Amino acid sequence: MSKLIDKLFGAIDHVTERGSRQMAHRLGRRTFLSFVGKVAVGGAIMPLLPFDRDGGGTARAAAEKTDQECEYWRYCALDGFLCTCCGGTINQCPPNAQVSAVTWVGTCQNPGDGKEYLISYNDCCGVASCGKCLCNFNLRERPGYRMGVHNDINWCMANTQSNYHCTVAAVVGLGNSNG
Amino acid sequence: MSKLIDKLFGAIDHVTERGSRQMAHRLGRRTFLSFVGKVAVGGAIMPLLPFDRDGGGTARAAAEKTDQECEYWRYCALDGFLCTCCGGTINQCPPNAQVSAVTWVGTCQNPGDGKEYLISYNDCCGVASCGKCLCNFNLRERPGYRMGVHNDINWCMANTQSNYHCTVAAVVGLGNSNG
Amino acid sequence: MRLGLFAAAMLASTAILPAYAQEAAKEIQPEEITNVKITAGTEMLFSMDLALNHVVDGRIYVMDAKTLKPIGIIGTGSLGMAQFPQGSKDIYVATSHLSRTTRGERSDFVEVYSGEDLTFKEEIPISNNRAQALNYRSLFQPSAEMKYLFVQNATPATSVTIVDLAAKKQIGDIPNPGCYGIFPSAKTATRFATLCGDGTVGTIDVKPDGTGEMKPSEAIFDADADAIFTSAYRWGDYWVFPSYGGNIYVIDVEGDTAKLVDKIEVAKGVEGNWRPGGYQPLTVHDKNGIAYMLMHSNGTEGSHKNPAEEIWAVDLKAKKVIGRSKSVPAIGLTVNQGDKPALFAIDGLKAEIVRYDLPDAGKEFALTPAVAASGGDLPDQVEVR
Amino acid sequence: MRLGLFAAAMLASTAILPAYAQEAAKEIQPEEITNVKITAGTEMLFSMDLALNHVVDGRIYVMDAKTLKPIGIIGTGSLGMAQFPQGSKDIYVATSHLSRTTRGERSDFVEVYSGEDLTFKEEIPISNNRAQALNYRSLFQPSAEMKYLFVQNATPATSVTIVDLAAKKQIGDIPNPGCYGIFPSAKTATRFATLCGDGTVGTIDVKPDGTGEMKPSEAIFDADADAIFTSAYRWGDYWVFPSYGGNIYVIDVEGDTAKLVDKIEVAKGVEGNWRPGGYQPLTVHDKNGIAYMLMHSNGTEGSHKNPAEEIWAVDLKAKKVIGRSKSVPAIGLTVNQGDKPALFAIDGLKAEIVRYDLPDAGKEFALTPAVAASGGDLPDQVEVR
Repeated sequence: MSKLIDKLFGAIDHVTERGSRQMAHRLGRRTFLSFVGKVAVGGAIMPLLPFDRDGGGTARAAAEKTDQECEYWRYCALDGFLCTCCGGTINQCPPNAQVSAVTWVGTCQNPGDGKEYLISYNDCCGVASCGKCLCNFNLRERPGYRMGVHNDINWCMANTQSNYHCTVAAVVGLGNSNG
Repeated sequence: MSKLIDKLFGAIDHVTERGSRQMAHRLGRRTFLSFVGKVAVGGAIMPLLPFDRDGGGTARAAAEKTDQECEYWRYCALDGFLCTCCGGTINQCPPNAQVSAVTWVGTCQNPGDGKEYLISYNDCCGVASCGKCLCNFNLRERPGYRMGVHNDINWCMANTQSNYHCTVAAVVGLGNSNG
Repeated sequence: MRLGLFAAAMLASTAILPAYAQEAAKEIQPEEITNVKITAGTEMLFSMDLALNHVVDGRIYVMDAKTLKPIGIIGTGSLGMAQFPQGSKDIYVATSHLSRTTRGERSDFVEVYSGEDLTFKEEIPISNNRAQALNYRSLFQPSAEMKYLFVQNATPATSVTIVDLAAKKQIGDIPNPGCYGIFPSAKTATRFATLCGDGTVGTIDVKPDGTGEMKPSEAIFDADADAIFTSAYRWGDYWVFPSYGGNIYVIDVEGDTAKLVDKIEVAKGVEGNWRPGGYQPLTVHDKNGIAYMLMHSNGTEGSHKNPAEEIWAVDLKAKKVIGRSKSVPAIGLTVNQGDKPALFAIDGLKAEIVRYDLPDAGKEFALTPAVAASGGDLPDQVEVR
Repeated sequence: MRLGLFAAAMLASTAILPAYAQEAAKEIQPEEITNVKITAGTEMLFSMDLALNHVVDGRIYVMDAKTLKPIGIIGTGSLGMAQFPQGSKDIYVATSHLSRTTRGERSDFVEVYSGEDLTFKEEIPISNNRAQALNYRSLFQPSAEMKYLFVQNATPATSVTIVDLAAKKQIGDIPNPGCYGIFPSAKTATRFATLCGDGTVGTIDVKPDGTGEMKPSEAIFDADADAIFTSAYRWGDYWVFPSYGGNIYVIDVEGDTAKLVDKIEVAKGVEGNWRPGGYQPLTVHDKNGIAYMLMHSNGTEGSHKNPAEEIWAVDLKAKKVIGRSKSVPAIGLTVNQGDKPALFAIDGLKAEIVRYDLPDAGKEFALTPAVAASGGDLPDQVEVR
């Protein structure tokens, strides 16, 4: 875990420079990490996520949507081009696009198991905008004063290559929207 | 006339640098000017062109096309966005776009009087591409080895602000295509 | 004539031009190629096009506000913001350029364009941390008296760049952590407010050295239950905000800390669960004190960017809806401030700007569709001056 | 996981994230976010998109040649040219970038991208005079043995930039006045030919110091009566050109001066006045010696960019048309060079790439439509490797 944190902090210090370093300082390193720690390293040995990644099987039967369609369940708070239409996959950027260093999140219900999952929407960066499969869903999305759930901004902002290309939607935890 | 030529040569030397200066030198200044002189300064006091600039009146009645349509007679060798759809007119660039320093030409028949006219297609330069009224006609157009009648290249190439915005179509002489 | 026929001239003798073109010159007065001049006093409509498919090449489409005929284009780079301050003749753009178009080094600037002929005038370098966001009017604002320009930053840590317009340089970068959007004071050139995720509104006074501290207000809104949109309009000295839940918050930012002046429950008691939606869901005609809102029915959590079905007129003094009208599926709305007011809406599906004429002051609310024109690939803000 | 949740993490404690999200972390293995790896040996299709509506933001859409499923995008700046040399693993782009996206200083480069993962590798500065043109394959060509890259310039005076690939720098700029297009020798790394407006073909031998003189051939074509297209393909050591009038010119550029090897009158005697048209109207399957041509009927002066109605197969050895087939309205065409040849056409109206499977060698000509996919906004060149 400390290696992960070092990597995270190293990268943050590097890419977002003054702003985020100040912020981390202001909030305190412990507070800063409390959330990431839980999500990133919780239950590290679970072998598989409880749903089909390509939207097939149970999940797809229920949702009837593939991950190249805006209505696919993971996209409940995604605003952007689906990387699945741009040479990427649901959680992989196209070959030459940088994974964004920072993200916004959504909490979406998987119709396959009825559970809610925390979704990290990473932009893929540094390549001309993909232009395919533009989607816009905004469940629990808020303006920039709730930056972590705001989707009207370029989340490649902290990358050395800052141009927006497309967006992936990775499951990073179980969610609980309380309704 | 010498003032015009000075202006022309000054600009050429400035904007196209080595290439065109060498070319002018190679061809000889007199040869270089023989064509421009005739077109630019011939019959300097004729008050009006023999057709309506907006495509109205006789010309329009015959052609049934306005200068915001690709089929308007002056556009017989134009490949690009009509400036008439971008805030310009048939022979005026939009307010903030530079007139191109160099041009290609076409010879188009005006259905209003049945005569052929030499058309200078000037690109307007230095502003994001207009994107409206894309037209593509190629009467007597030839590849780049006949550069003066080639339309698949950015004719803002010799301007300090080289981005392509849109294209005007000015009558600069009577034409004779020999059919 | 300008330099028109250079190419033809230069190349005529080398078989590059066909013989017939070399013979072409006859006794005729060639047309001069010049630039269109914009008639002084033309009311202009500005459609800000995000151009997301080519996000490095955003632009402002400038049109005649009366006819929506095109006047010209101003390029705004990568996710640039624009401001058209009333009373100014200039247009301000805060944007980013990459050294190799879609890759390479990022450089941020405030750029100044002439509102008289749309030409580029100058650029002021700013730090490379501005929020590269959709076009929200609150992310780039001038201070009172045009002393400063304020640029919202996000790295994602938030701060505000202060540009001194007289000195033409950045003088500060003041953190507004947990907060977003800039709402300048109408009277105090050094003061602006910002919306915060805890429901407070922060007030920042810029010191001469470009520093400043944020002073929170009392809690004014609830970001979970009734989040405020960050696209707001002025009504006199107040700022007017719509909320996700269908309310209007009137906020006074003139004092040391911000104060809620009024909360108007616009949609309360109306059948159909109507809510505001879009990127610029409310505008205010300052003189008449009427807010116009983009409203959609069957509103739910997450519907806050849905296009409008109706436009509602709300009398801010009487605190009530004074009219409703069908609308194109609009996602942005502005109103001109003259005596013959007109609304300009962004049709989010057709990517068009639509002009609706409004009745004269005192007459009953009604919308008269006038003209429509392309607003670009993906317009997300509309302004008029 | 990478750095995924930084924003959420950073902002969770300041009321920027709602409470439910802070509670969300549970016992679950988060998905890692990585990059797709391209399977080694994948045959790739490259659609070059002029993107004229956003001309600074041209791109290459890279697809799997078999399925036309997207692999990725390479940005090509303002009117950039690209080359995918057979046998090389790299992709070369010659392009221009402006310092302020659509305005400011112009800088030209040869850029090198990896054909294995499409990432940017390096850039070589070149002089700012390259032809900013539609995508024509003859405007940017590698020499034999990949010793040089040749870039066609136009100011509008024409010259050719010589880039030394080992030294990674420009070593010369050789005038080819009145001429245009680059057709390298297959055997001599220092030699290339160029088409001239007087109907000759010039041959230039690049000296070690980057200079060279152009030696004209005898007159080979008539630019008025039967102009040659500048988009040509190789057939063995020859270059094969279509002409406006419906002929194929086979030209040998290996010698000191170029020579016409053959002129095949493809459309002669065929009813309907068929002519080639488009931006890339002919391609050659090298091994089979078959040229495929985009043909339209009722050809006239000025119809040379018209989209195709049919694709014709021409046996270059037998000098005759061996088949005709209906086509999408294509403006560009290429063929892969393997034993299972397929044609890839640009549908100029739908802006799509269409794959047609070809019969095995020796079988009768027929086109089997296989798949189609978007080729961008305005694709004007298609290549396969």
